[in-house]
Amino acid sequence: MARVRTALLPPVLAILFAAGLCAVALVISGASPLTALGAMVGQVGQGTTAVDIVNSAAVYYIVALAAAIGFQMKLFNIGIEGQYRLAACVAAIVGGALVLPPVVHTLVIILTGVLVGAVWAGIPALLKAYRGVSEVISTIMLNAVSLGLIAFLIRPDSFGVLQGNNISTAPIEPSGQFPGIPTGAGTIFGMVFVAAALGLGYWFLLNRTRFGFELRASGESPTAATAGGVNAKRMVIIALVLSGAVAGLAGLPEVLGRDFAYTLTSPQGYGFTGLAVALLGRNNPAGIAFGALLWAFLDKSALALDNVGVPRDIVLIMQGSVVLSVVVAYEIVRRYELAAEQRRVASQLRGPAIPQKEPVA
Amino acid sequence: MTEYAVELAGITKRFPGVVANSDIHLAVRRGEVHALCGENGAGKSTLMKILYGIQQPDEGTITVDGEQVRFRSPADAIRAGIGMVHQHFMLADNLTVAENILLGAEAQLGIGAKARTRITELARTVGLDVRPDLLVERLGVADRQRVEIVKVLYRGARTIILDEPTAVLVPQEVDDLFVTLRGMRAEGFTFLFISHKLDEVRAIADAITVIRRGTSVGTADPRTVTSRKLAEMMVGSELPSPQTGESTVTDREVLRVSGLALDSDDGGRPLLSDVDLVVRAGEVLGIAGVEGNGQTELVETIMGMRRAAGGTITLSGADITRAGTLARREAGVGYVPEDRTRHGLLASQPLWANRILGHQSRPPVSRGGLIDREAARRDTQRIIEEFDVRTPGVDVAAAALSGGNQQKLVVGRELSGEPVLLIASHPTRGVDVGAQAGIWDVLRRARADGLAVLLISADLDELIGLSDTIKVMLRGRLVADADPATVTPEELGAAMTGADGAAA
Amino acid sequence: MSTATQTTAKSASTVRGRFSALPGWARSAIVVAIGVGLLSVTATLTGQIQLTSSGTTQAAVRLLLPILFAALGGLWAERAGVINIGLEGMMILGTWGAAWAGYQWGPYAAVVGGLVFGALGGLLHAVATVSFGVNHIVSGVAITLLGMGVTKYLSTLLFFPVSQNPRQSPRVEGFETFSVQPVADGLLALEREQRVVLSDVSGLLGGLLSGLTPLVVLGFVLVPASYLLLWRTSFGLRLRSCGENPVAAESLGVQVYTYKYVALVVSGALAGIGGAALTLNPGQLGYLEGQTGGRGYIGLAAMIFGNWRPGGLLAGSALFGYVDGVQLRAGGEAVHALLYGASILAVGLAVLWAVRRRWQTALTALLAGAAVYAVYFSTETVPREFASYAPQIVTLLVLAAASQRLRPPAAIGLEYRRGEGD
Amino acid sequence: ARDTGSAPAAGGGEEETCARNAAPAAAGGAAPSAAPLAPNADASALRVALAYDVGGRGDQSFNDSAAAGLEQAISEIGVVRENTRELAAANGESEDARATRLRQLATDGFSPVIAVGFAYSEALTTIAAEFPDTQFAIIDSVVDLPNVTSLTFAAEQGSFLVGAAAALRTTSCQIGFVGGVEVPLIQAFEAGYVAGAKAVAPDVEVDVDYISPAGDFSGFNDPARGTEVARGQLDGGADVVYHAAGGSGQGVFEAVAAATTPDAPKFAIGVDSDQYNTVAAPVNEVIMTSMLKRVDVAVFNYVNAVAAGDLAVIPPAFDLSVDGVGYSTTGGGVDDLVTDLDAYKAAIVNGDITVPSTP
Ligand SMILES: Nc1ncnc2c1ncn2[C@@H]1O[C@H](COP(=O)(O)OP(=O)(O)OP(=O)(O)O)[C@@H](O)[C@H]1O
Ligand SMILES: Nc1ncnc2c1ncn2[C@@H]1O[C@H](COP(=O)(O)OP(=O)(O)OP(=O)(O)O)[C@@H](O)[C@H]1O
Ligand SMILES: [Mg+2]
Ligand SMILES: [Mg+2]
Repeated sequence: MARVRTALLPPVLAILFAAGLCAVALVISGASPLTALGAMVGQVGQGTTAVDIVNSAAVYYIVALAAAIGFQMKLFNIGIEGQYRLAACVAAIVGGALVLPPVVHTLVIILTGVLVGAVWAGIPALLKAYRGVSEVISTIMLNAVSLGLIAFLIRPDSFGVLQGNNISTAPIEPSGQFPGIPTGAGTIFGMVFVAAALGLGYWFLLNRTRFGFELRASGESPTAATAGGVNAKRMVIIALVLSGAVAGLAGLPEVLGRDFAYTLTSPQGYGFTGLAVALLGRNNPAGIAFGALLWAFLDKSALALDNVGVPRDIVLIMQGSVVLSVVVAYEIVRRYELAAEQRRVASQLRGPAIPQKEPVA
Repeated sequence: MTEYAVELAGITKRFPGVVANSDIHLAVRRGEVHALCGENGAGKSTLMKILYGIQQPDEGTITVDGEQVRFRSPADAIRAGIGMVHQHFMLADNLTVAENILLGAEAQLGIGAKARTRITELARTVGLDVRPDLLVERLGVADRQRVEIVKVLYRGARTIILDEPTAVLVPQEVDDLFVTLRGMRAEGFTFLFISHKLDEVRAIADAITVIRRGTSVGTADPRTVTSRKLAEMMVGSELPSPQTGESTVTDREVLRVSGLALDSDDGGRPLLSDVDLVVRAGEVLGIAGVEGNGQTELVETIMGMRRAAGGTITLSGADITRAGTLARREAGVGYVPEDRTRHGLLASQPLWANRILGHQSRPPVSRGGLIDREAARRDTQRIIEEFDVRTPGVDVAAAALSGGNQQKLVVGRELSGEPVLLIASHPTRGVDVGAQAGIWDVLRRARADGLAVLLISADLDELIGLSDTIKVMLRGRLVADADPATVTPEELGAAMTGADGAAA
Repeated sequence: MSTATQTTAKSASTVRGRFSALPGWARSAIVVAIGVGLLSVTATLTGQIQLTSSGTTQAAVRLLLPILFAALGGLWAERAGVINIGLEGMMILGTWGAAWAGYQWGPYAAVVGGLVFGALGGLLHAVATVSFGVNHIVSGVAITLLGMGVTKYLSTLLFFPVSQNPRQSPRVEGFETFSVQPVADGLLALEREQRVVLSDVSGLLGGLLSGLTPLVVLGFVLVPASYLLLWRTSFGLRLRSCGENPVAAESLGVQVYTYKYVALVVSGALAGIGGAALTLNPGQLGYLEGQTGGRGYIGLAAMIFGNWRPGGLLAGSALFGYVDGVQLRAGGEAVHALLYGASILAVGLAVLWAVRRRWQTALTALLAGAAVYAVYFSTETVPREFASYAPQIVTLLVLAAASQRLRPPAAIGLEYRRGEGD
Repeated sequence: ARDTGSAPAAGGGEEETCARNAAPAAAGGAAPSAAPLAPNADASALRVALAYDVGGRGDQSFNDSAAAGLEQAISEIGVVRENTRELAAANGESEDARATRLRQLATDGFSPVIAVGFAYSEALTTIAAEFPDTQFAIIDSVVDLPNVTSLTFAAEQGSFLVGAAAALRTTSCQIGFVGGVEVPLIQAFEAGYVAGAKAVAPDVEVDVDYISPAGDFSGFNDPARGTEVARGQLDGGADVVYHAAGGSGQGVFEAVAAATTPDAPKFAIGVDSDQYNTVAAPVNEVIMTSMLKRVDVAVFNYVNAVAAGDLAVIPPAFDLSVDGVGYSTTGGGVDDLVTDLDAYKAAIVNGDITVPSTP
């Protein structure tokens, strides 16, 4: 019970705080926060917005899981952006070039994405493990390089196809597409379920397997993990590569469920969203799911703000302040809990002052 | 002028769950060395931190030179002429000696040539002989200690707190330090001196205050009091001592290290060279050495945390030189690291998760790559009962346990899974007397059951008391053997510094 | 428990000898001289005159300026022990503040405006990381998000009525440029004479001495100034001690929180000036949404590249700005010529290491040089897609080759709380 | 001391004269002036919506041009301002956001809905099928559905004319082209420009540079880098620079303005709208002309055609013949070239010259 409270209280407080902040900003700019809120909530019922939220949340969920795998080891995979885009591009090229029986075709495309993401993340992984290059820098640089690589691959004289004024990869035949679930208002990507399964897999991996234990141990204390027989270099490489592999999936829901090709106008910026959502969800699969939905809701229903004349940018402020206030709230609660735990331990062992050599950091 | 340099009256300090100091009284005369004795966690350091302004007392008063003061920060204490050499060095490795000394005291002489001259002067009085622009990371322990003292002197402190300054020093270095202290006492400096080594206390102190469980229980006269009497005042009961009893050494070799060498990271002097040793079942092999002479590296190389540059390590006949740490653990090596918070525990994880660390590939806590949480919980419960770990349960975070209980948990874990070899590095460091006795007891029992133990300890009494054989380590080599039945701590100390000519 | 001292650094520099016995400025001078020589030779042999033209130098200066300010901002924060990945956000705030102040009161006000807005971002980072112990990266990411949101919001609110464009400010007035005369003209005249090597050297140097603005001067002055302030004053000593061992610093009466706050506010202010540098860029002269384009991150990278030192981060930003300038001005062919220069450099390093009897390293360098030369020889140009990202690729390669000698402040990124040391 | 001017052209040698072809002898001497596509209708009943691309109204580029078309419809054919709505895209947004935007407009009863920019083509294909009774239009792309009108432009033709103007104006026989992002849309500008320049002066050297490669849209939004590209071309000897770089174009103008001196003037060519009018003085003095892509003409005519109920008047591409593209004369920068340019225009219109749309 207390655990649920400490898990839920901070995000609720933080969202309220962030919403309050935005309300103030809105009032200053002369708009009514209530109108804005009403428009955003009302938007969910409009057209395919509800389905879009679910679909986008699935994408955000995947990128955030990728980020969270890194975070478990205190690795900051800023390169998710480049990894998912390159992976989606190459997977689309492979998918468009191949003719295979239905399920196999889809699987090959997905595996290609996973592989490309993993390989692209392997570069910073190796640089970190063997050359000590901070993954923050190398992934920032590689994000740029991946743009160039994509541009090169998608050139009409490489693998690109001119589509009017757009360039895209060759379209993927229906055999390679991932069937979705049509609803009255839009089609839910089939890969939404892949994302959910990934979440379960992530949870299982982290909490139930030896690998997950080693990953968390390395993140918590690299020195203790090493003494406990965890190979630090190997963990760095595996964690980053795994993160890249998951990131490699992030572009595919849209490629396999809607666009059936990778184009110049394929979306960008999920990498940064992934970091933010993972932070919001505190690397916990359920928390990330919640964060992804919140983020997707804010993104998608922001479209309604234009209709009521409220600056859409208020949503960015909301997102930024939510991330910050969530962690501050958790920090405050954590400090409180730690002190409470110390008190509890001490009072259960009543008697003389408990010798406690190490002050608890 | 009053007779007391410092008077603490009725000091009380509470931490969450702990009353570290309660109604402590302490009066220090000017120009004396005043020793503070008490077991681990008695509250000595806390009291000193209060005097130095790092922490604020909940109750009580501080009087310096007859004037009541309130220290809000160390800066206030420094201004009142109080300096402190901390139990753990407070040095920034990546700053130079001069920078470390000048930090916070730049206002006095600036940070230029004048300041340097003054540093060199002070360095001479404490026997520090290094260039002021050398990085501190290049200094040995004794020199670091001297830098700490110069730091205090530079600030013009007249009352100097020395919190366990001798813990990391060998007897010869302790003697050097005492020479310096006596000289300074003659010049009118006042010292507050903390040590667990009661002989030292009796040798240097003019007065002793004993603290037990957070309160001052009385004072003693070092000229008349015996170590045993002091210990009894501290503990409130009789002092246990490390004794092995009859030999259980067998002739079955468990660990053999031959020709082991380890290069340093920066291409300097090798960290280990030509190390040969054998540990047999039922034997405790003690390694003596001044900190920084390669014991840590030796242990970490045997554990596979560092890669040997040469030589072989065999465990029960199998060559494990190339094996990883986990493989070595699986082959039956237990490891009690010297720094449990850094190498032994996952502070924010529950106890049962800590039980898994190092055993993540073995039953009962793990099967086929999967973690068995229930089994881990059960086995943690077993350790708690068997090793008397005082905790409300297996689900609390490791950080919530006291140091001694943390250490017992680590020892219990490392003795799980039927190890054949236990590497114990300073197993009782920072552990209070009661827990200390418990750990000694555990080691003795395991040895009787045929466990081979490689013991590293800075506590020479512990080393002599527990070991069947002692080897002395100096500059990365094993330079001498000693028989624990006959050797004295002084002789051992001499060998450890190379003063006996062993390190030719 | 002092977590700070536990991070022992192992990467003490191994390359010693006469070179490292020289004072710092002399070493930098030698490195710069080698670089200039190398480029001059490359330009002469490949005929790519843009590699050493004064125009390229000036482009490099303009391109490196925002990065340099951001990197200096990173230096201040990280020397005080706080990772600052929020530089990008602070820079964004700076661009907006500079434009807002600039279009009302001119370029000097723009600098101040950028400074103030950036500093606000730094202050927020300080509140989050120092007072609330929030993970430094989390706070940085959040500040970047906030920076984007707040500037967009404010632009809609304040710029739109004037510029009719919610994404852009009205044009602001830039600084006049000036040159160091008569040296600059002399060098430029020499450059025009097209003499082998000589003209190249004078082109590179002449470019540095002309087309200056107060902001360029400020940037270059802040490098030695930061060095003097951080390494030669007691203030700097205290600030750095917070990044090396805050517990020790506190025990000596250093107000660690205060210093971290100061460092972060300065850090934000510098990043904000970096934003102002973009706003006042001669090609821009105003705020444009998204104009930072990740330069804050590049600045952070340049700072790490430069081993958390002012001279080093200048070198990192200069490398980035120079390669960017070259590729923007002269495209793939010039980048291709740089490959030639790289192979000469590799061979030179191989010889150097061979002299020092570091055979393995020498061989690696030689092989790398041969590989690069093979690529140079077998291709005509670098495709535009890759030439565009040459700065990033070069930075990555240099880091991969040299990063093991980097030495971050020991207590960086660690949470520190007052009175909890031991 | 102040800089006296720009760095000297590293190209060196004094102006070699550029051999120039004579302008084609046009049939009527002057270009046919396009008549309005259709007489003004009454559009007061229409609810018109515009879905802009990234940047939206105020981008001083083609979004603004589209807005101008709407303004014209409001003032000339009675569209009621309250019955219009304008929405803009965000950077890097996903397909579904674009679809939602269009759906919103269609659901709220707007018809026609005009999608500004090729990025909308996929989304529009979906939405137009969902709302068969709504009229849609898309700019810069072709969507083959009965209720969608494709408004495309022969940007290469307009670019041909400004290329010719550049070749006529240059004294160094070297001109430049700065593209924002190397996408097909912009490559058409390049192709026309180069062809126009070569038609005038076969020996003219054209520097072609792009700020960023395809997929990295930062090239449209980075004046700081745009200015360096232009400076590189100017320092290399070019004296006329044409940009098709969106927001980065500002950097090109600034570079040209900084390089120009009374005795060695340099010129810039704007794009999409008449940038002499939109760029702040004094920088706009260097803009000799702008290639006009009359999105406003297309939008206005389209709205007018919808009001009249006759979409057949909309040409397959807005080209020179309907004044859908062209060049501007504001500022008088090409007054002396108008005759020649009009001759080329006539030759293109009557098919004597075909302009390539890919480089
Ligand atoms: N795939 C998933 N999607 C959503 N929620 C999940 C998923 N897997 C697990 N969860 C939920 O996540 C939460 C965390 O699981 P659990 O309580 O086992 O974690 P734990 O081992 O205590 O680890 P931690 O301390 O990190 O929370 C639970 O509420 C669980 O129901
Ligand atoms: N910052 C703190 N927060 C919580 N508890 C603390 C803190 N500092 C000290 N304590 C607790 O106060 C008690 C006294 O600690 P102190 O460090 O003063 O002991 P000590 O006598 O110096 O022991 P040792 O001989 O091991 O150095 C211990 O139980 C310790 O755990
Ligand atoms: Mg103590
Ligand atoms: Mg060029």
